[in-house]
Amino acid sequence: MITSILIVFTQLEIFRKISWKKNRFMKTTFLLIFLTGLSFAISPPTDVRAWDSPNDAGGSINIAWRISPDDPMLDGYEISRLAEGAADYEPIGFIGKTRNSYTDEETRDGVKYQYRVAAVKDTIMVYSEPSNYVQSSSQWFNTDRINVLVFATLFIFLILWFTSRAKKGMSLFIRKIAGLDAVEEAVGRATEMGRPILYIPGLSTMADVATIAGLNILGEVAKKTAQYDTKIIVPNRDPIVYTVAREVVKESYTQVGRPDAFNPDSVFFVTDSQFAFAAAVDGIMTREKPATNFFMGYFWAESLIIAETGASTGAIQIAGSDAVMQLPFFITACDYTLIGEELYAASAYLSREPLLLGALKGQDYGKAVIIGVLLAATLLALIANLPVLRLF
Amino acid sequence: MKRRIPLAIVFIFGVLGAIPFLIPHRIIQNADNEFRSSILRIIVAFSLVLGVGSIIRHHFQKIRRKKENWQYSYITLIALVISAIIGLFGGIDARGMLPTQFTVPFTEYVFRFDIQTLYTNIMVPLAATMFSLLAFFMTSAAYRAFRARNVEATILLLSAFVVMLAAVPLVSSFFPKLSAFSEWILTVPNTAAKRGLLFGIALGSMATSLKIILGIERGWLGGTS
Amino acid sequence: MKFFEALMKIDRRILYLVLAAVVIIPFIFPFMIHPKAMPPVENLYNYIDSIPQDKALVISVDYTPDTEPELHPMTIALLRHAFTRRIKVGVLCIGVLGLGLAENALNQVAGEFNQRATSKADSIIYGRDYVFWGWQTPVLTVILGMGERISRVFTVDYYNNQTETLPMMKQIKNYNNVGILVSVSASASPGWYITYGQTSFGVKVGIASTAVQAADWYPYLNSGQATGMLSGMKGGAEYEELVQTNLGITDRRRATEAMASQTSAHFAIIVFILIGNIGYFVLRRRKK
Amino acid sequence: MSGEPWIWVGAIFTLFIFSFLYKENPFYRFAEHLFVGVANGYMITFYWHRILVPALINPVSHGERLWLIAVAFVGALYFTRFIPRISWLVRIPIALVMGYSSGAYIPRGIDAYIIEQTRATVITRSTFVNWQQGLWALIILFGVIATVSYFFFSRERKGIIKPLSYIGIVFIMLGFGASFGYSVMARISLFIGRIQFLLRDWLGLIH
Repeated sequence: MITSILIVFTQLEIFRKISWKKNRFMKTTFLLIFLTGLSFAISPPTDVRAWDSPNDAGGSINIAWRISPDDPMLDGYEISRLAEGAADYEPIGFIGKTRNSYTDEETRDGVKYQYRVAAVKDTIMVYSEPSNYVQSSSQWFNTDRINVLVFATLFIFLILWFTSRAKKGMSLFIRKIAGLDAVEEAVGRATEMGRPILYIPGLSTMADVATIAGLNILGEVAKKTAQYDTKIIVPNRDPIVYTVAREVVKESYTQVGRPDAFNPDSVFFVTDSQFAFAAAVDGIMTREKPATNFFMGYFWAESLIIAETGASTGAIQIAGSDAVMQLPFFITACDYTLIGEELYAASAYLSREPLLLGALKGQDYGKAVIIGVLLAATLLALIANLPVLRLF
Repeated sequence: MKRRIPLAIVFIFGVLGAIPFLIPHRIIQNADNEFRSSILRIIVAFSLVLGVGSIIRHHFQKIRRKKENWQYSYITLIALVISAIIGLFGGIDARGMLPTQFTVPFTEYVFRFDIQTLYTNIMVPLAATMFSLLAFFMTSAAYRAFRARNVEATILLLSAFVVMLAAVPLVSSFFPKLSAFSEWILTVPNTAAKRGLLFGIALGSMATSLKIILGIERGWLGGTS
Repeated sequence: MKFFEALMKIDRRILYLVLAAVVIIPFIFPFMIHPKAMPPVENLYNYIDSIPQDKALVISVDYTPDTEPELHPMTIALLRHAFTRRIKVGVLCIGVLGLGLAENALNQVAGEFNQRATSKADSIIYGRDYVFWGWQTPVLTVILGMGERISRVFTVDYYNNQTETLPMMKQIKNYNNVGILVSVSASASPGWYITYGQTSFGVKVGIASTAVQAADWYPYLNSGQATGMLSGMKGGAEYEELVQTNLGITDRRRATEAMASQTSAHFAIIVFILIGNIGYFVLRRRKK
Repeated sequence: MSGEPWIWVGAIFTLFIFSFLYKENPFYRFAEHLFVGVANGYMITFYWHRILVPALINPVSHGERLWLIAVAFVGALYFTRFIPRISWLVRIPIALVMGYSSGAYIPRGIDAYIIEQTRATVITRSTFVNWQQGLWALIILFGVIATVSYFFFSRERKGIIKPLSYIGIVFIMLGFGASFGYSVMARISLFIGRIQFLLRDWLGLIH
């Protein structure tokens, strides 16, 4: 490397002495020697190797090489390819210096290719040794995604195992949800004060898991209002949810043996417009002055209006939602809030419905697996310094 | 029969949806691409029928049964028909068959009513203002409802105070310490809490997707009869 | 105690008037605030600044008129940044209601540049410097399709040109030619780009989100799945500040303009929460 | 004061919606119903021009890919929703779309939400590039475990789970507080945006 710099330096010195005007012929020949001299100075990249890109749909080959020792002086590298049976190498790509890999994405599967990489400086190109022969092909399984397959099969097994056990009627333990004591106490308070209970099963449709959970809890609350003969008000925003809610309340009243006490007008459809519904509920709250408000289901930004008016009427408010965006308002404006999955757990706990129980248990064990993996991987990484992150 | 066919379809296409992620082979990838760009796209386009259809039916019923505020349903139906005609025949960039502008006589003012003008001058003001009402509801809720009524609500309000103060540019330029603390709350405890919630939500939605494919969850069947 | 009673009984509409006044006054006596960029904003700015010439910045306009005031200034700032740096821009919408806003933003910023442009080289030409792919549905077809070939998902662009024929599309074929995809969103669309686009094709995703959702995206910033984020109007103002100080763009900055009102409104809300809570504790102690 | 009539239309509608603040009234109801109408007209336009025409009508009218007609037939089954006797047929297109979307979600959801997020939480020696980075990573790991254990329903809250889930709720409240603090700014900026429209574009008081 140093010798090449010395050669260049001396040539520059001589070149400077010959003034350009006087001797044009001498100057041009000297320039040529000077430039070719430079090419001796560049050494090509070495150890060029090529292999079929893994886990792909074929049609692409990876090439890698060790960069030329003169890399800082170079403009970059040009990659050229010799197809089986082709006459000569054809350039396929150019890449900046310091880079030592390239992907050729226009290969035809089944054709043998050979590559070579040229170190490039202005017009000078110095080619490397040709690489090994290689063919591109497409794979039937993506080995990078084994971890996804492992977790998926594990999770499917957990869900199926617990759902089938729940269906067979085997008892699946779920701890009591703290929020449900608050429900018991809130209904009792309304009965003492002889004032109605307001229950909103969310503003979403039947397809929403939170609405189904909200209706399950409505069934339980309706049983209590039937026993204590307390008035219940259930405004709805979705026509289908309205019809289901009315069935749920009617069913609860008959289950408790008080079918006559069920007043069909207590469950009604208001409007499907978000803010008009909120305004209508505000009207009910200020007129009827319910002692307890329940908001169980999925809510959007109108939750702000409803929770605010309820708080100002002095009612006890219990909310439950998986609408993460609205939970902060419920938490500050309501006396008790079921957060996200607590809503599903509460409805599974109350309804004992095998479908809900099975899924909930499956997810619980899924969480246990995640915590287990987190702790195990961290311990292995810290103590034994194993390259744990390659697992993910 | 009314149940078995839909459940079979949901299972088959559930598996077809999952496989391409694990099998990169060209045949599977081409089939998946073709399915997505032609079959899925056309069927989902037709699903608009469900949305628009149920709105039209809802407002028709409101008019027929003279429910409360039924007169306003006329406005929705008329607006829908007119804007659809302007859009369908006037074309997206007003190059359609139907002319969507005219020059007011005796002036050179060109009154345009193509779909983009309707969008910018009717939909934007209405929707943006509807949501800006929230600023007012937030203000009155701040005064009347946001109470530190228990330990959890107190922690929430304290954390909210720090982030709220730091979100105000004036404060964060005078108190860089405060905005650094707010950034810390967002990048450390908030990340931990939201990641923990994310695991729960992800497992929940995956369990739901799984139950739909395996035919355990049939709510979506009943809901449509 | 009378004072506390009155304090607790302020009518809702008085509060509304106070908020309206507190927001309008700073517009009458404007004082410009120059917000200092937070790390997520700076990361996004620096990454976009480093996009090589052969890659494009893709902006997914995933918001509707509902949140236009908060997110539109971000789209405008991103476009100004890309056009100044001569970075190719592709714009699409996941939701149909975002199309009109995307078109307004592109017309406005292209107009700003073409007014100042002197030659064909430094003006912004449709098809060469930017393409408006428009909207397609469903989400899966769009996000997964763009990993294979963008012009197959958007066979025609917003203006009904054949996408293949546009000069820029010769170079921008799929996610491999995308420097970063910024989802300007009021919904979960950044999550979809990460779940579908990044897992299958490794595309870099940037987030420009409403402040309501900003806190929920921090786990993705921490895990590196998201490369920077603008959150809320303050994030927009910070990006406008970076665009102005680094690139000398002096066109109107809607987000920064609102910072004064933002400041006064925040103080009003904090005062209301304090009054509310003080009153609450005084009355509770008296009840005991 | 703006001379453009459309700006006046926008301003009047803005005031109609703001009238809701006083109380729900006919102006607000008119504006809201108008919005639902125009929004649906806008959607019909784009579904037709940008999806059905390029993806279905153009190819079929040119005689290519005639099997698309069968696909269109399956899509048309959505219409049966409004014909009582055969309304169950609507389940076929719904099943197809819902099945494929659920299937496509599961593996990618696992990769993006479970595996990537777990990888980002695991602590290795390289995390301790400086003590601060390491400490924050430890707090995040501990916070994630505490938050997840709060939502654990298969065990009574006894033993280790009791303190863990209590710390979990503290983390959750810090997280919600952060969202709450930011959302105040979000709601305010929407109102500021409308004031900018009214004062500048309509009244021209500010420029």
